[in-house]
Amino acid sequence: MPSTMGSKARVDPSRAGTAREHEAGERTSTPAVHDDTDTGAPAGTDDVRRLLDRTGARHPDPALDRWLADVDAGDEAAETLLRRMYADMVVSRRLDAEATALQRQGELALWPPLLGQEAAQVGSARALRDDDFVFSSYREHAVAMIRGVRPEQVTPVWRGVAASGWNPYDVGMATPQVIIGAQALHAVGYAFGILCDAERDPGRVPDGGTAATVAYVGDGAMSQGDVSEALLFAATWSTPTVFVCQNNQWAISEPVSLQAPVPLAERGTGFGVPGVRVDGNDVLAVLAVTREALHRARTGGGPTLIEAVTYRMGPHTTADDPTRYRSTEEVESWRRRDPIERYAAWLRARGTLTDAVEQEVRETADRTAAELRAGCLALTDPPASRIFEHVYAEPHAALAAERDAYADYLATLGDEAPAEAEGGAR
Amino acid sequence: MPSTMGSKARVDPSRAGTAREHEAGERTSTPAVHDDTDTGAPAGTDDVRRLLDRTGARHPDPALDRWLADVDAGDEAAETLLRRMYADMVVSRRLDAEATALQRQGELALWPPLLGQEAAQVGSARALRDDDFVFSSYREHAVAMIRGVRPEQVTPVWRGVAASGWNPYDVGMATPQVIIGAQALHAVGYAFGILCDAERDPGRVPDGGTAATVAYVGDGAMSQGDVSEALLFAATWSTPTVFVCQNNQWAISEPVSLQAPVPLAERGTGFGVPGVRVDGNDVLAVLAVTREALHRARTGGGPTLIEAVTYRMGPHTTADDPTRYRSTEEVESWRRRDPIERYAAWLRARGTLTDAVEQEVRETADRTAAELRAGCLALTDPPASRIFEHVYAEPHAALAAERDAYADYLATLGDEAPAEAEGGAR
Amino acid sequence: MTTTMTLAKALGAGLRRAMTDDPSVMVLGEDIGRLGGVYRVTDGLQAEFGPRRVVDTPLAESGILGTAIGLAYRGYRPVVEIQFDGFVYVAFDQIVSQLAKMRARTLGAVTLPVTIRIPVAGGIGAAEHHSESPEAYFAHTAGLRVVSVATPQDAATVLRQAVACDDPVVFFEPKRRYHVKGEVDPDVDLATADPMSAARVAAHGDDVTLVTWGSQVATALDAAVAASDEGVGVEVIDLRSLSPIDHDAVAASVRRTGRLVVVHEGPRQAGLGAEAAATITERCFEFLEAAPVRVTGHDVPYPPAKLEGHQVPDLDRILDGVDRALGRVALPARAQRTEVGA
Amino acid sequence: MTTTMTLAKALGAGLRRAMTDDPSVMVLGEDIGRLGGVYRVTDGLQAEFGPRRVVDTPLAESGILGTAIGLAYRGYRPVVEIQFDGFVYVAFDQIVSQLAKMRARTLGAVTLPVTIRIPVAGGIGAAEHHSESPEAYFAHTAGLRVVSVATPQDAATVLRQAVACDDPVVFFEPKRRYHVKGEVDPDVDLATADPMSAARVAAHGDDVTLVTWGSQVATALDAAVAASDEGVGVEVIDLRSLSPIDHDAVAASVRRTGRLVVVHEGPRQAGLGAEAAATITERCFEFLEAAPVRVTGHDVPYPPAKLEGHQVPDLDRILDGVDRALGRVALPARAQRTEVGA
Ligand SMILES: Cc1ncc(C[n+]2csc(CCOP(=O)(O)OP(=O)(O)O)c2C)c(N)n1
Ligand SMILES: Cc1ncc(C[n+]2csc(CCOP(=O)(O)OP(=O)(O)O)c2C)c(N)n1
Ligand SMILES: [Mg+2]
Ligand SMILES: [Mg+2]
Repeated sequence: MPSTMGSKARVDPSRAGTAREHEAGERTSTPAVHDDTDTGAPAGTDDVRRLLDRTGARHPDPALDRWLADVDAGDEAAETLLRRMYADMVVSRRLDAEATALQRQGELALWPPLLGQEAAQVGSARALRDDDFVFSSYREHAVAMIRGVRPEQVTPVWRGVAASGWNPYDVGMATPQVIIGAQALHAVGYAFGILCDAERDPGRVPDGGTAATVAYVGDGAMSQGDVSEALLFAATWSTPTVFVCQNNQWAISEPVSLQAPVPLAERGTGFGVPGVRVDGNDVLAVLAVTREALHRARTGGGPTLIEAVTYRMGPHTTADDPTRYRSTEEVESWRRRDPIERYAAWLRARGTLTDAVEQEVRETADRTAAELRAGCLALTDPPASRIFEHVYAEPHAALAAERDAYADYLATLGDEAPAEAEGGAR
Repeated sequence: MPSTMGSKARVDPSRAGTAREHEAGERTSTPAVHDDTDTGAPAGTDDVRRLLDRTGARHPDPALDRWLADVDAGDEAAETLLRRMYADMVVSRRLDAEATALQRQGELALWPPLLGQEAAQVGSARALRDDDFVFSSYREHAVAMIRGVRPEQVTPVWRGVAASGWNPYDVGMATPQVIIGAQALHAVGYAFGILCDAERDPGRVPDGGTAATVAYVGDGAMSQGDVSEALLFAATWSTPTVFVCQNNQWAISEPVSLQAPVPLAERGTGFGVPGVRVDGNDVLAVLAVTREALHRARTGGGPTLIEAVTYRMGPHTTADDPTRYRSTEEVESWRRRDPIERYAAWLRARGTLTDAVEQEVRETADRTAAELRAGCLALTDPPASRIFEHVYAEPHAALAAERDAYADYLATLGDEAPAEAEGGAR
Repeated sequence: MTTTMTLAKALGAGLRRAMTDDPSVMVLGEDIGRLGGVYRVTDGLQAEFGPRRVVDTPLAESGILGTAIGLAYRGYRPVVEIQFDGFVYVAFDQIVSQLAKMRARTLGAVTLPVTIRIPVAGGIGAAEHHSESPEAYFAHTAGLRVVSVATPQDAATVLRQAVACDDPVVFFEPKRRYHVKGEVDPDVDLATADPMSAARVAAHGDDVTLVTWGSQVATALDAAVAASDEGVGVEVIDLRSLSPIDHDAVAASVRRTGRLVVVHEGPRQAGLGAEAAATITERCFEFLEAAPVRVTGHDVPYPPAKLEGHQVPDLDRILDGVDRALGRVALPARAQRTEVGA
Repeated sequence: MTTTMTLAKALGAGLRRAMTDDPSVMVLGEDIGRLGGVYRVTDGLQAEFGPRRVVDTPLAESGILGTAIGLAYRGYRPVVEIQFDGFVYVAFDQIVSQLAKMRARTLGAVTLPVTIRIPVAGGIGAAEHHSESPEAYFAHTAGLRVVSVATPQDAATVLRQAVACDDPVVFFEPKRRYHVKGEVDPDVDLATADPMSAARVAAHGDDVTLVTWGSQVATALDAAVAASDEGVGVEVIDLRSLSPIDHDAVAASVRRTGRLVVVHEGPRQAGLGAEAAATITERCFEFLEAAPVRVTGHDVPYPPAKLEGHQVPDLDRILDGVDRALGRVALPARAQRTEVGA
């Protein structure tokens, strides 16, 4: 990389940390930044909002804590939520491991592991309402799970059986996006639609016009022009959109420094989108900042950019060899900040996480992994005619003719006669 | 426009004004903001760096003044420069009027007037060295003139005789760019080339590796993903690039509020490009901030974004009817902030601008306008074969065959036999 | 009820009708609101339907297309204006990777009825990037429909059909013909109107089939008249739909005439002329008396205005193509080449 | 000196030689430096030439192309890697509006010798957007040259020629064949090597001319062998250059065989198959015994991996095309369709 690269963080250091106003017309207090350097975390990753340090100690932050009043109530609902998030993290890690294994066994063509990013995904996704809509990238398996995507719906894409595995409207989440950053604009457009609906007739809008959209993007994605345009359109239209950037330090082999001379949380301010930098391995802090951002979105305060500082513990995908570009020390330093361990330590200390609960979660994880595996292995190759389906919504004589010609051709081969296609190429 | 649009300038008000550090490692003093509201200027356009108010009174600003030491020396060199800039502004306005007239007379197909933006263009262009390189949009006629583009080289594009009128390498300025924002990336790439040259062998580099590039963009252009990507690449590579955004308040019929929920000078900070907001109708302030930005660029300090707040007094182009989208009051309020008048008042007060000088400048302007007109009228339609020229640098048999076939065809018409093409389609 | 109006006004009338029929129709683009578009096609719509249905967007075409996709995801039916043909390329990814593929990607779950209006082609003496003919790029992209109009009536009707269509449609407007007037009924019943995918026989003839679309249809009709003066019957087919192409209509004609000329403004190489020629050769090989002839723009960047007469096929070049299709040597020099463009 | 190496390694060797020959050559892209590219084509180049000549860029393809244009403006000769075919569309404007047009725009003053390396086509079981065949988009764009390679030797030689060429070149790499090995001399004298614009006859035959390029060349050669077992002589032409196309070479063959089959993976409509068929019909109409036949991808978004065998032409589909060109009815079912892809 060019030698000058590290040398020009030219932004006023006093502006780092980026605790911006988190609600229209109201300023949060100074962020509670807890020193975490004993973890040996890479430089520049400690100026984040944090509630749980890596030992699992909980630090107060009034500005964030107010978004966790229900959690702090300590009643059964709180316990349920806290246990559910623990289960989310453990189960998604287990699913991820299972999918990685399936790929190693040749049952999946590819898999992009989420390992290490459980808190960033679970904390943000658990802040959502059912009527919100998520536009994600390709690594948000925990988000998908929380939205209601079933294990067997995750694998078709990665086995190469279909370009997507679920109906977005069933779960309020678009299917994986491979073109880096493209989905951010879709999230803004959808959110603008929510605004338009609400203005027309809030009573008749199912979500009362207070739904929001979430765009998940990576640190690398922040470089794409589409993401910048999304920030601008969101600010201009004041759409109810939360941008969740999982800064997992890497875009394949490229370190985040290549994409971000200054912290990514700052990226939106020049467009009019305030930013917040949160410890992405602290599920409570992520939950709090996302709830805060969603509240603003729902109440007319417009978009927010959340930078969740985390780490991709595994390879970019199963096809990647990260030892070519990063050190074991770096990986180890992040292992010490594991998102599940610190949360578990805190839960255990407060009595939420008992051996019995742990056991139950592990069983759920195993069962879900088994479902994933069974679902994957049960996938059959679709018929040839599938390629002509759903290309168009309305009758398309030319494509229908192509389909028929190809069916005739296949018939001459004698090995497969494609079923009549439904829709798309009538 | 959406009703929520004006309501969410969510950036900390204390951060407006955007006096960022203007040199690596050094902070400028608080910006000298002189109240200019008696001009009836539109709200939100007064938080700018300014040295000359609209009455022509000069206000001190130590941080800027240090960049005008030569001007303030009061010696003959200073007088020459000040008079030259006055002439630049008057002559370019005259050229602009002449071109507008030529269009009205049917001699040009189109003309995008610069009227009102003379200070923004002259102040920034006069800060440049010959070995710098400019990548502009389509309205930077004064910049082109200062770079050494001759009047007769300006009109071919707008008469439709050629897609450009000069050799970029002759004057250190690319030819007009019509795709909004595309040129910003070219400026960054060229500047990266300067850096690479310098590192390889500064001695052998003509400009010693201290040249810079300037990207001129409009307020509308700031919305394009390419411009955001340019800001990022410039910051990541720390290229010697100055982005001069002429915020002339309008992108055709769209007000700047649609493109910029927060001041455009802020746009770069989240990418690592510091910004400065300057009164674009104050030629001295523009000169000073551009010199400062160029100095940083030449000395390894990386890119800067200058927002020059000005106004497009005329139509977008001669094809536009601005009365459809803006009020006479708005235009009048800006007429009272005319960039030439205030500079002239100051020059007259200090004795630089005498009647004799004024007379001389007027003659130069008339002479230049006459050259423009003569050059325009002398333009002849190029031969048909021109369309096949310069498409390729190296021989291209297929295109040569197309050219020959077309020549044969034209010959059957009997009205014109195209000359043998030179280059491109051999 | 029919009224005389320009093609541009007919587009506006079609849009107005589409917005009235379906409250989910939204119009987005640069300068389309207060200004009514640089060609005034959307004139008056914002005043009538409000700034939430006729939306001036920031200056970023990828952003416009990407947010239109999001709006369609939410159930809206966005009609996007790209101000000039040459500005669509910055939105190319959102069109070819997202808009075109979303339905297949989601196995039919997501319907994106986005219409992209693009004033197209040259001959208007414009600056660079204002006279492009990018039809082939989009016709080569599976998942899109591509249509063009040549008459004021089609402007209104086909635009309404495009907006009503549940597929994404790239809708090309012949900007050089915006001022052409005709009788227009903006309210024709879409159920009984010819589908937008059907070609239209614009002139009958038995000697040569001439296929074109958009702004070249009028020139082709002039050529047909000129040819008929020389005793040659030219059948002019206005394709209207460029994807899919109504090859059946063309083949039916070519089986009768045995000769095909395809005319378009865009570059020849890998243009739609090649597609028409190749498909008709496949379908009508035994009927063809001569190889199909292409009369097209040259494979050069669109030239500056004073030279565009050499790029845009004109009457004489079309007649030359007809001659070539007829196997005639080039005709003697014609009196004067006809001026093209506005 | 020749060595046995894979096509991917040959590309790297060609690049290394180009960088050694000309210090103005720079390589830019995502993950091309430390990682050496996701296919390791640039492996070792950053270590050898330093981070200022082998530059890992931010993740933004338009930015990469736009800054490459600026570097070329300054006198550099940038070689840009687009990681996969499907990611080039976000840079489309910089390619078609800037790179392709700059020379004509400036009347020859500005030379932009930018090479865009793009791994292309499918058959590798990849995710969406990793198996596109966008050749026709670029071949339809005047001002660009478009080339493809099919053999390890061409990989090295044509890449060097592309980099040395003063025009912008889109260079397509057949990713499905990256692992194919061959004898390669990365140092052949470019002055005496065949120009990259010339097609290459890959197999001789007298009955049918089969035109293709890139990753389909190997499949076509298999088909030629299979056909020759049935007594049919197939001449296989590897086009190499897709813009301009060496129609002379194809026409010379078709004049002999009277039959043409064009094979490509991209969608059929307005694809290069149409261009080849149309031009050859124009040039060889009286020699053609049958209409040219296209064997192509279908006009659908590239399907998921398990279905890509139906999209990518394989041995049987090519043989079927040969049969059709010969006017034969479809052959009886062949034993087993051949697997395509890696
Ligand atoms: C437009 C585009 N360019 C390049 C790629 C190739 N690519 C896939 S993932 C990736 C890195 C993305 O990094 P980041 O946004 O940080 O997300 P992460 O993988 O870390 O979750 C790249 C370069 C792509 N998919 N799309
Ligand atoms: C990509 C692209 N989109 C749209 C246009 C049409 N257009 C030309 S100028 C212009 C407004 C530009 O505004 P601004 O950047 O503020 O520059 P100004 O004209 O005010 O100097 C527009 C929308 C274009 N030329 N290119
Ligand atoms: Mg990342
Ligand atoms: Mg402007």
